[in-house]
Amino acid sequence: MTTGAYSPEEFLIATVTRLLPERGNAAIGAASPIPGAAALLQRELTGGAFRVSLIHGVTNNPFTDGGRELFDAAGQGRIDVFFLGGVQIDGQANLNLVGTGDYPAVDRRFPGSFGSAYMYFTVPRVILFRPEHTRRVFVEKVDFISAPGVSPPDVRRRGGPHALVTELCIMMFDRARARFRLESVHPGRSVEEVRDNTGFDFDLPDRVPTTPEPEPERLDILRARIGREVAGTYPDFAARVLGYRARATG
Amino acid sequence: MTTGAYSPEEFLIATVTRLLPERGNAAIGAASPIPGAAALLQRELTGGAFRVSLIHGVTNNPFTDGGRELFDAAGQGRIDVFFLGGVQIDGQANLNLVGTGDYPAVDRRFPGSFGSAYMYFTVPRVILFRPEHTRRVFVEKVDFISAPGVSPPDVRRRGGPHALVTELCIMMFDRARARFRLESVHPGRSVEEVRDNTGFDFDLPDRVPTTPEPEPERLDILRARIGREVAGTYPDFAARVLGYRARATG
Amino acid sequence: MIAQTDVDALAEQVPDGALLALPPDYSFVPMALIRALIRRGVKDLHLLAVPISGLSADLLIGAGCVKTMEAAAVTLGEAGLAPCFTRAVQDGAIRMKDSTCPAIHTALQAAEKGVPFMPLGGVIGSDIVKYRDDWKVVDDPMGQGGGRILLLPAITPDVALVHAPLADAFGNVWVGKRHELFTIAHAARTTLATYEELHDGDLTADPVLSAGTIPAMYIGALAQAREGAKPLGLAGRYVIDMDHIRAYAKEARTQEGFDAYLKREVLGPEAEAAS
Amino acid sequence: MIAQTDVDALAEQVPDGALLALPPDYSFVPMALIRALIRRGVKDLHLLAVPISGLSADLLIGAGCVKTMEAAAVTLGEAGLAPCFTRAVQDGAIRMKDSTCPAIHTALQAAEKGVPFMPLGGVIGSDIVKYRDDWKVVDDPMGQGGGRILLLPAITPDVALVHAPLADAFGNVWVGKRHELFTIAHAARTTLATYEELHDGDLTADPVLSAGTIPAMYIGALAQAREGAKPLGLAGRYVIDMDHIRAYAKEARTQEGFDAYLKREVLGPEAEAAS
Repeated sequence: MTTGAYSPEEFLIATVTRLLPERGNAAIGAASPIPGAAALLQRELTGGAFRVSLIHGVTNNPFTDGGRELFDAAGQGRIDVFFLGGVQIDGQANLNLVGTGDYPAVDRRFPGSFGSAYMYFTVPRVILFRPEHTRRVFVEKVDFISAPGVSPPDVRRRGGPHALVTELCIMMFDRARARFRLESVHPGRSVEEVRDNTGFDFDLPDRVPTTPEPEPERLDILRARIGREVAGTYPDFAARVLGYRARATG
Repeated sequence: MTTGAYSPEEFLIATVTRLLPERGNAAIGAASPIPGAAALLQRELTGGAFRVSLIHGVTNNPFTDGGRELFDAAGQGRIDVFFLGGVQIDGQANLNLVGTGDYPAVDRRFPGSFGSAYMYFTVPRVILFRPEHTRRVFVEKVDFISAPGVSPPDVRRRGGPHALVTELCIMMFDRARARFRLESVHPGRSVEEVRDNTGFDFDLPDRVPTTPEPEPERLDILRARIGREVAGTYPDFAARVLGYRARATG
Repeated sequence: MIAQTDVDALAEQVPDGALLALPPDYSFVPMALIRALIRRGVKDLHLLAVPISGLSADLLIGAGCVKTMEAAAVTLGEAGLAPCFTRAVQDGAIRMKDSTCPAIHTALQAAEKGVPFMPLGGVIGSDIVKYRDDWKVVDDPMGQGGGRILLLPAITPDVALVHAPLADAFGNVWVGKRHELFTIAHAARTTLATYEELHDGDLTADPVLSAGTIPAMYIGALAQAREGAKPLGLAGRYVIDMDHIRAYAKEARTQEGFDAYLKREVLGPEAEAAS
Repeated sequence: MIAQTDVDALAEQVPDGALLALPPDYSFVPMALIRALIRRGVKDLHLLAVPISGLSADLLIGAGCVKTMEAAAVTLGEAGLAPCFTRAVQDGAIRMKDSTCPAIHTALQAAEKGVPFMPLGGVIGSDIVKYRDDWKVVDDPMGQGGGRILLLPAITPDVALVHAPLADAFGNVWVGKRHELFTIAHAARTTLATYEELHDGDLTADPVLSAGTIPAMYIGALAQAREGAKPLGLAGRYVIDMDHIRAYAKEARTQEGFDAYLKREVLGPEAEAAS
């Protein structure tokens, strides 16, 4: 299931990689194989200057001080990049990971807020990754704010939303204005398609570029080297998307 | 240098042991070999119901979470017995471990307060151990309060001074009245000697008993089994007082 | 020395109504003990996930043992939503106290230090705070103009549960780098532990193993339970049985399906005979 | 990967005026690095003992490198008072910020969590509080009538120093159960480490050693220094040289004696030749 010479997942990995800095520390949660692969690819591309921790990973997991160490490290300012998603995301970049309907008597309950309410405040570059681009996800106003997109000045905050990557487009978030701006539309997608499927208002430049296709050399590195790195943490993903099959380990 | 069939140190060890409960956890600091030996003897006498941690010990040191674990455990209410001393101790059981003279320009500087300002609040039974019984030590009012003997009701406090053991006597501390009471005078010592060498006022019962001499069976256990236990932490003491010589370890 | 017992006797030591702390699914969950708790018919538990939970909480909830649940999330991970948790919250059968990962770690650290509260950055503006009347947002109490900050009350679990690769005859328990289990054990009034293998010697005296050892001071009772984390994994010993978890996620989508799973996998033939 | 260098180059990375955190004498003190710091002529240091110190602080004070000292105690233990520390405080040559052990641990934990302060029980009524205008006693900020409580501002050392038994090529550092070194490394802006032996492999990936490993994320630079804690001990490797410490305690009772010790033991013949 490839579009041209790459799969949709490979396209998203390459797209996310371009949003990452040349150095610093990224932390990746358990359920984020595409961001995880993107971060590991960036590590390869930067010769290790960009460092990656898979926080529940069997490999590439440097944490040794229990579950709080990631959050402590973020509080210390040592985590530069983190990824979040949401059941709902609204135009102020508020995230809902808890449920839809009136809380606490929600109609549909989801797992919960995880560390979002904290990481969103402490990590300078949070990338929102939510492939499903529909009005069910991108709403005018979330039903429950797990983590707010912006904060008043009397709340200490060094971190927050940087960009949003979906199956249709990239949006950048302007914290001062508390609004998204459409940055680029993926190949074969249109601005109208983005508008029709987004429940919130966003800034639209006069000319919206097309998101670049994956660079062939990046695809080569991705396919040759990243499967092995993610297999310990995301075995299904490594096999299905990156064609990597690890031997069984005990 | 023995008085009768036991040394002064053995007498003090046996005396301190009688002030210990039948069960619970004792923690012993680095510079406290007599209390350490007393606690280890009590462990033997109670068949292990009374537990002992030598906090800087090579052996008998169960702590695995760094320097804060002792204090955290005390805060949790898991430490039942602790020993403190002082450069000066006054009649309200205030302890000075910092120096004499006007702080901060002290005349004589001592190492510092260590954890006294915390352990005194959190450990129910703190035993003050200060062999030198002189007016230089036992003063009307300490020059610097490292740790206060009593606290007002709006300060949470579960712990505090229980008893004072010196080369002359045992005093018990009454927290409600914030005063010491002479409990017993050691064999060969007198109430007058205690009064002459104490710079603070204390309660004096009509009849002051003599501190019992060490029970022979306790001396046997002490000599037979405790030297080995303390040797890792107090090698000089184990050799000098308890006649135990460990082989050199690397 | 600490009494060694069996898993069912250990389960007897968890009183009804206890505030029970559970490790996350990736960190040494005593599943055999969880199953024993369900067999013993424990009731009205207040569960605390540290800071998230999955199969263990879902089984206890599905079996009707739980009154309230505090967690940053409850999920079966790659296998999807935790079915009994999701159903119970949607039906109002349990009360959910939503939290966020570092808030749970912090509240346990407060209990570990014996202080009544501890501050945490961030979180303000999250609706989590709105629904937690035990949490408090205050102006910088240091008076430094540092802005508002969240204060979290200490959480002192009545009982913490853990499954460890190793334990010794003195009651020490080795959990390696899973340091959140140290925090849980320090914070809880007592910790009940199952373990795979008995270590010959004193774990706290071993120069290497001591770094990953919870001392006996915190452990209330111990029982050996080989493969005691299954179907979850135990790092370095066995991996999670994802087929089992996926099948569970599917079967437990209805209460009837869950009941069938419970009868087959938890209550077992001997339990049936006894009932 | 982290640059491997030598001890003197490591000492260059400690700027004058730095807030420098030192482990206690029983916990992996990088004495070779301390001596290199003195040779480099570091100035105006603010020392933080975690939570007490001995020989390392005393040498730096005696050599005139120190402006302020924060500690719960400074002592040579069984060898008696720390002579340079005692003299410097009595003469007013350094400013002493008296503290108490758990206050230092707590202030570092606040920095570790990135919060501006942390509460601590007890201590109120101690004269320590009276002389610490950075500390604050407040009424229970939770509004629960819990009484007064002490709040301590976070301490973020500029540099932490540690000597470890093992390090690896990735910059990970193994310190076993000396968990205060984790806290120091987390709290400090950067940590400079010396080590005895290079471990072949990734310490964070080792199922047993990882429990005692500080990850490279916290380590600024590394240098091998065999017997780098001597004359202090390194648990499991070599014991403290008490004869050396006792002789030092005696010799350094006068500044002249200390200067002779410094010339002989620290500055060394090659340093003399260079000066």
